[in-house]
Amino acid sequence: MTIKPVIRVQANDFDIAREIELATAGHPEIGAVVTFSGICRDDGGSLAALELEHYPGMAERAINEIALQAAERWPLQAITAIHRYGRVTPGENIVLVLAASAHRQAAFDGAAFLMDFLKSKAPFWKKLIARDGSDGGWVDAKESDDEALQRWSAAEGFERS
Amino acid sequence: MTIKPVIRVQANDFDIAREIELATAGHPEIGAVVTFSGICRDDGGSLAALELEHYPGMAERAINEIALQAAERWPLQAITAIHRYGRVTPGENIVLVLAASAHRQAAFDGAAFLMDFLKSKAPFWKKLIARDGSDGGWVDAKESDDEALQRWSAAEGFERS
Amino acid sequence: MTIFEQAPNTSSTNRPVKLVYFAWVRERIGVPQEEIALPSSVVTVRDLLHWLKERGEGYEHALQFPEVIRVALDHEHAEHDEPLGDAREIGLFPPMTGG
Amino acid sequence: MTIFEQAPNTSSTNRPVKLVYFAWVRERIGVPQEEIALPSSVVTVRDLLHWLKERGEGYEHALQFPEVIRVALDHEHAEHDEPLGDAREIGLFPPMTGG
Repeated sequence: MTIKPVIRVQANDFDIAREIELATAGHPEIGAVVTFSGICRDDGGSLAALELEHYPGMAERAINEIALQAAERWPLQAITAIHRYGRVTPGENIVLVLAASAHRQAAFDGAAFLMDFLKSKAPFWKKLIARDGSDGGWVDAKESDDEALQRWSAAEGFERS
Repeated sequence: MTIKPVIRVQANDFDIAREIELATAGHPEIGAVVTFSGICRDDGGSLAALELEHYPGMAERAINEIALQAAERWPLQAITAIHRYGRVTPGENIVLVLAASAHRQAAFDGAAFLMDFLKSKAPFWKKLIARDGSDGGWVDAKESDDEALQRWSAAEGFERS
Repeated sequence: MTIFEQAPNTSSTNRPVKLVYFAWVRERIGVPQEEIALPSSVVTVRDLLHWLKERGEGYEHALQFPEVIRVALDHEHAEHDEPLGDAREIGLFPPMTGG
Repeated sequence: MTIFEQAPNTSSTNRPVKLVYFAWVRERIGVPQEEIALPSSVVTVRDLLHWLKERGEGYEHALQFPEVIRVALDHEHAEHDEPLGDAREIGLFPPMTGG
């Protein structure tokens, strides 16, 4: 199946309900939609905002490649990935990933795969802006995020309909 | 942590964006929200509708128990599960499951666990209504749905933050 | 609907229970629920299924393969070898197909 | 900003490339991007990182641990032992922290 992933890198917020509507419209074979939204945490009240930097051009391309890999691996009818850039305050959305399929497991796996790869393979960086306005430094990459990728190259796990 | 799952069994449709808003409001520690929506497929055009029957009282109770189990197993800040009953036509929502956590893996696992248990442990049944108005019979339980539950009692898999 | 008078083997009865049926179990038995006085010989879930099966054609059709029937005692899933205990509402239904 | 004239070891140069920097690599080097003519001795990604590191204090600070720097050739991730080939735009950045 050829699907055309919807990939957007934007400063503005997104509307999850609208993205689900767009992704499922005209696909009466879709029975399962999984969305992941990543939200800016407040780090116990110490964080004023995140400043999200990205590599324009490469970011869209990298996410699109990840989405196409997901579409090859699972029978997905729709994939959407939206990542914001610029300043994001606690409680605001950072990222949306959506995977739709006839069956639930493909939708869950597709969305989890997309997020794992997006976390450490798409060119985005987060800087912390502290409550007092000071630069809180760049967020360090987590080893656990790299480890998260490894399960997708190991045995497939749960391939059920 | 004590969380109070939001469980609803209702005839009407639900609004995913609104449910995410309700689930995350007042929880600045939430960084990840996973939603699963189950949608009525059209079975290649042959299906006019599903008639969803449930066991009132027991349905809510069974889903609530599953949600509390999920909350014990993963660090979740919010859980929502809404299941519709009555007539649902292709393209319409049947079920919503939402799990929110500080970290993505707990949110993904919590939502997948809820769906797996809801599928074969919550007292709902689906009858097919064919295009010509005739009774298409009751949907058979799938063995794969029972198998899906087994992974949750096996070794835990991917417990990362 | 109360059908105390129709129940066979009622020589020594327990308190009445409410039986509720769903999906094709309901369709085949022909009523969504009924009050029934169980004989004291009916102790476990399995006893109940086999005893009910003898009550007529609809029951026979619904409970032809009793092992596939799921049972809830006062809204809690119960295995077939569990005693009915003092359950007041007993639900009988096919394997669930929600979600 | 074009800084052909500042580049050391330019005795035999290749075509100029555009270098783009992100996050703390950008902050430490002090410019978001620059055009640079690479000497022909710079063949692989690793060669580039070590050569750049010698260009001044900012570069030294940014590329102190070259092994952690991620590199993209014309928007594609590249390993450190890969040749630069005919890449026109080379991105240098820390490990990514999106999502």
